[in-house]
Amino acid sequence: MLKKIALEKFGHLVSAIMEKGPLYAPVKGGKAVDFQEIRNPADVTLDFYNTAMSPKFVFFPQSEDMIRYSLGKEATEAEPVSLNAKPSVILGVRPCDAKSFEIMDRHFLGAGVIDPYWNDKREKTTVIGYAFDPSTAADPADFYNTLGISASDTAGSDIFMIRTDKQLLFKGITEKGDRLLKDLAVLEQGSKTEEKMFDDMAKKSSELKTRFMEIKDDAIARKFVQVFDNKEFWEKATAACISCGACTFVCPTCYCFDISDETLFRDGVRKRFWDACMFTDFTLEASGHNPRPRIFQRYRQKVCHKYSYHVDKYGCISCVGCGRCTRSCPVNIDIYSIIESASKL
Amino acid sequence: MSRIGVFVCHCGLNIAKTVRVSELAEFARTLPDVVVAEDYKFMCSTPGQELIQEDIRKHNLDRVIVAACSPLMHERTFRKVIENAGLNQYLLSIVNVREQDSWVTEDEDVATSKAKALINGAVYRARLLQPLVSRFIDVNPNVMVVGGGIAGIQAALELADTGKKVYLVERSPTIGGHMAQFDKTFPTLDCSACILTPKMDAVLQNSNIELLTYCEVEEVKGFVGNFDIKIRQKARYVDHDKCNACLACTEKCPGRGVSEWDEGLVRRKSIYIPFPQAVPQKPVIDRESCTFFKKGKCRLCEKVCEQAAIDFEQKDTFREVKVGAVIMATGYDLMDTKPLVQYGYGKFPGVHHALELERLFNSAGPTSGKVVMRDGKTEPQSIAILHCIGSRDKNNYEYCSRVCCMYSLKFAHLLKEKTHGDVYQLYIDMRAPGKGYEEFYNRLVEEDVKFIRGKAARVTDKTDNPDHAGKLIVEVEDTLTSQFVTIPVDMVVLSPAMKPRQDAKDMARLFNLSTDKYGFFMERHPKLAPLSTMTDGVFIAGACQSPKDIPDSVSQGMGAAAEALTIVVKDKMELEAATAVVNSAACCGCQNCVRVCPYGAPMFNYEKNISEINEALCKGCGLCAASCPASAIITRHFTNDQVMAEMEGLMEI
Amino acid sequence: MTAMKKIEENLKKEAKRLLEGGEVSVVLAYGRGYDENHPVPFAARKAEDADSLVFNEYCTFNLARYLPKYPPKTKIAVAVKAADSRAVVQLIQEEKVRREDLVILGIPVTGMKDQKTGEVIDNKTTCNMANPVIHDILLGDEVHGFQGGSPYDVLAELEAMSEDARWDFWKKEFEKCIRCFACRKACPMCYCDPCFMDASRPRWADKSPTTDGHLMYHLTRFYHLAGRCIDCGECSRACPVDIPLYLFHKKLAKECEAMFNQAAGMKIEDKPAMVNYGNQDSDEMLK
Amino acid sequence: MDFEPRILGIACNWCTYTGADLAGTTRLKYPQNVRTVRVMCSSRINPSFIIRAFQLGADGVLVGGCHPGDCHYGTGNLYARRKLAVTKKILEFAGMEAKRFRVEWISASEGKKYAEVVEEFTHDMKALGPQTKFKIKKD
Repeated sequence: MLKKIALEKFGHLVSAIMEKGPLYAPVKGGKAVDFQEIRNPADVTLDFYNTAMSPKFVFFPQSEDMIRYSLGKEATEAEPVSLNAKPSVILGVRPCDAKSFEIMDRHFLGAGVIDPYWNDKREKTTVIGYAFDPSTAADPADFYNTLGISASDTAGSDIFMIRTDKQLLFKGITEKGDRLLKDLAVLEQGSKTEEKMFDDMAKKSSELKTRFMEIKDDAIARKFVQVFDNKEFWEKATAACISCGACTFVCPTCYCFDISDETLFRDGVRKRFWDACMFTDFTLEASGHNPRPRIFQRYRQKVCHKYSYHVDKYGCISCVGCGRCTRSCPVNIDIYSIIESASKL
Repeated sequence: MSRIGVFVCHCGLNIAKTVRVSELAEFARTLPDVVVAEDYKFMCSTPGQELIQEDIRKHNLDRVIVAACSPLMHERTFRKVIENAGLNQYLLSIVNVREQDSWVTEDEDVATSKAKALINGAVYRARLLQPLVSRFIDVNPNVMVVGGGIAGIQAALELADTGKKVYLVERSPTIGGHMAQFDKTFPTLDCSACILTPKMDAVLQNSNIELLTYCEVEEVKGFVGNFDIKIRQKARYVDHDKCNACLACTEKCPGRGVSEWDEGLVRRKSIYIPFPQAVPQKPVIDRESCTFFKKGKCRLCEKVCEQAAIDFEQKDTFREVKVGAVIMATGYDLMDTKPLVQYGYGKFPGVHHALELERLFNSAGPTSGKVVMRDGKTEPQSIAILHCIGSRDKNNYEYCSRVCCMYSLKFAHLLKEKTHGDVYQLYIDMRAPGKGYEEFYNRLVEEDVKFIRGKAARVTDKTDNPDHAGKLIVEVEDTLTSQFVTIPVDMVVLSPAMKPRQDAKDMARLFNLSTDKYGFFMERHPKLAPLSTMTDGVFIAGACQSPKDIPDSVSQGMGAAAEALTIVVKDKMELEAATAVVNSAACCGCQNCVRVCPYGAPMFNYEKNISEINEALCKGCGLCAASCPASAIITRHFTNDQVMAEMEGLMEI
Repeated sequence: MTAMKKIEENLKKEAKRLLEGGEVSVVLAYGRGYDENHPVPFAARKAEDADSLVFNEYCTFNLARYLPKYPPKTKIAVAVKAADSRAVVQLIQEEKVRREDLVILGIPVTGMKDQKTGEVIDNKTTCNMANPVIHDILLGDEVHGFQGGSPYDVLAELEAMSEDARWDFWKKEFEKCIRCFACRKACPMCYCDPCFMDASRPRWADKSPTTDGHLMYHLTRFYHLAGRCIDCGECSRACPVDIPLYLFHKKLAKECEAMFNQAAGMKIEDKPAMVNYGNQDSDEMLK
Repeated sequence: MDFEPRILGIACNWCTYTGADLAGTTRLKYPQNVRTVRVMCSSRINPSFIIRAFQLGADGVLVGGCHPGDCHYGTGNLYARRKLAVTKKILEFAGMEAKRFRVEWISASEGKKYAEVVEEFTHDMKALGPQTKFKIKKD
């Protein structure tokens, strides 16, 4: 199914989606563009390369309440937070990020235990992917091609959106996507010409080149097992690392979280919230022992987890080459370069 | 989960009058972790203490909260109570619902609701209290007494008699203090020298007392049980080890200095002993007036000294003294009355202050005991004694100097005895609250002394009345007759305020004492610990605490000796366990603690790259903890989480 | 040859000389990143490493940040621009490094550029000094006549605001925080590890990223940097969500200078201001 | 009902806390809006305590210590003065009303001053109204 809308009517579409439920879309705030829940349709922008933060927070918020409790005289009363996500839409997701949702599904839904928090939101959300603009060169940090993703990849999207000079074209990818397209009366039916235009644009877009190297999931997974003990390599590669959590927090496929009870006066909440394997205290044990006290050990963990352990456990690399970790690194450490040099060892 | 007991004291009606104590206990029972809450008339009484102890056992309590008077009052008492019931003494929290609640509040609702918040804070804090182990340190058995007046002398003698070594530090060349200047003492009129000089001599003879005259305290380090005190021995220019006290030097000396002992009424030699009965009987050279020091030649004293004891090259020397306790008996200064221009002191030769008159009475004084005017021969025909000069005076010292009424009466009596003049007493109120004091007053009333109730307004030499020419005119409102009166007299005697020593603030700083707004040393508690100070191991006696007469100063000297003895009599003493400790896993090695600690307790371990705290030196102030960016320093009993929890409880309701 | 290129050449030359001669065991400078605009901090340990050193207008990192991690007595050469040199001075004051262990390679330079925006970094976000306050070797010609402007000019707008408006400003900024802690990790003066924020007793702020916790974290960190911040701007450049932390740091630097008569990292002989007191201190400062 | 501010007091054991006790022994009457935490020295006060107090909903924070130079520990309050001065600047620049944080040196003999300061500060806090900026909002 192909639908279309004139660019100048984009605001109407946004309003129409918002009538159906919460909409997450890119908003310019300060220097960066980021996904936000939209309050005012005019806030949405489609003029951006990619967002600073990944859209994973829509399904996996940075902080999420699990249990609310209050300390009583005799016993503590506790109530699990009920799951009642509203049907939502996330619009403007770049192909690499859309792909990340599929990868995250393997962890949150496919590991034998279904994570109810992720599942609740994921099920009820329609993802509208958005092809990279073929007239803008790929950011030098990006390397999604390496992970087999093209700039107009529809994997992970329910609907895929392409912008032309005058209009926006929407193609239904999944049933969920088609349903939404049907429901949005503000959209017009696309003609054959437009279908061709969509395909042309998609093709043009897919010719956008990011950094690329040939990697195979299994081979790279084995490679990192081999490289694991090469301390000199890791120390050198991560010498500049300052051990902040920027790379993991912007990453669309990092899913580590911590759980903590936070009480004020007599009321409290048990929450889960993002954690980062780059933090010193990530593996700190109650005894005071820390199995990964050194920065290179933590960085190695991050890379090996994504490129080796995740392949072993879930059958795919847990990275989409979106380039955010490299872009947001305060000291310009580049995971692509590390993988490249590791694979040459 | 803690098991907390809350005990609310009525303190008779002191608390119960404004705080609804049973409501407070009821409230406490609703709080999580509180297993028992009770109120009782006097928690500090034996039955009150037993109530707490019984509940500890019955309810298996592991934390105790007592809502009562200030922790500064009874924290120690209740610590003992719970310790005797088997609980660590630091598992106690005191809630101050008296001094900082019931006594300062009129409204019952307000007082009760504040008390609830305070208790809630204490419960939050109590949950996090940790048992602490007290530290014991060796105690130095020696004592230092600072000040060689009658209070200090008495304290030194008492302590020396128990066999303890005493360092008696005196700033001037002799001990004796102000009492040595007096001729007679009220109300018995016995001779001051006769009762004081034997004591001075006893000090000299006592082998347990090391007399350090012409010395000053320079620096104080350490703490109760182990003070390290640096003493400056001011240069005497006379080697006292060689001097045989022949005093030939003082006869030959051509120099003339101001006699401190005679209140400047006469001059003394530049090499001198302050007065004939001075202890020690060995001279010092007053550099200011010495001809050699001024002009570069003379050295007469050196020539006559057979012992070759004169040493013009002598320098100030320093020594360190270790003691376990200190008694401060630094006395008082008489207020300088010159700034009170209305009384004309310093302008009219006929105006004297009290200590000058004392010297005139004294047979060893400048006039050999004759009361004469400053010309040295004229006997005054009329004398007015003006009370409360500078004391009981909002512009100067608000307090009553306590001894002036009595010595003014003594003056009147002696003046009657020694002159033929009329004597006037100008007083605001006659204060005679001591044994034999009122009787002494009654006796004086019958001695033809003229009492005028009123504070003198002015002393002047201006008069329209030719009969009064050449006289000093004292103007006063007689408040009994409401008449303005002018009294022509030859001599005016001012009874000025007794004030703290000029350098009392410096001394307070050295020994870490609090002072009141005038500069008198503060006692730990006005009733229950009048001789102790906020600094453990430092005690106070005599007029350095507030104006006092001789009997009170002597009693305090004795009392302070007993207090000091309670410390130095033991080999070891218990110290507060609330010290700081470094969590080595969190220390970032910034050394802020090392930089700020006033006691040098934290040390940097360069091998481990972390700080470590020597607990023996730590006083538990917590400065290091607040300076530690990594919050790696734990100040026991006032830990970050304890303080924050208490804040949370206080702000909850 | 441009000034930058000359600095790069000198850097390579000096690094090689120092490493070859064994004067130092490491040279902290800049190396090639994944492209020209993204150099990386680089620790050269062998003479041949010196060839891969670079210097250009994007070499913004304050390398003093890496000094405290070396074991005591390691001989280190460190390349520093003006603000970076102040960080070195401050670290020497705080005894985190010893002067005698350092060879300070001073870089006099202006016109450094922000990697994200390409804009010239000026007195808005840094102290904007041109010449290092301390050096052993200068890698370029001392800059003369450069008017960097007052580092505190940028504060005027916030200072003029009402308290309520200022609160609204900061509330909005702090709400952006994602607690990645890049600010503290990029900061040359934040060498605590663990940081107070990592403590579990007490938990100064919620471990989860609540706005209240952000407030506690940032305000406390500003306090910890008071009198120590040398205004290099690293925290703000490191922030992935662009919180203008430099504004708060600058404000406190300005106040501390006024109150304590001492700017951070200017003189080795100074004692860190917040663990000190002065005879001229008065209660005025509490007003 | 009139707004009754909740004020957190932090007082040093040796001077201000004792001074507050003295106000009690002399039966001075003053408003009861200040709830005091006793610490050994004003230098113990971690600036984060102040921030925390406001987060807990304190309408004002009153810190009391010995007069500079009279610290029981010699120099503690000289350091405290710098710490608290910077804390005040932080609060102000973050947008907290400057008046809500006050430091006073009150000696053990100044019971009257303690009562007066509490009276005045309570009055100021009443005029300012509830503190809502830092206060943690529970949903």
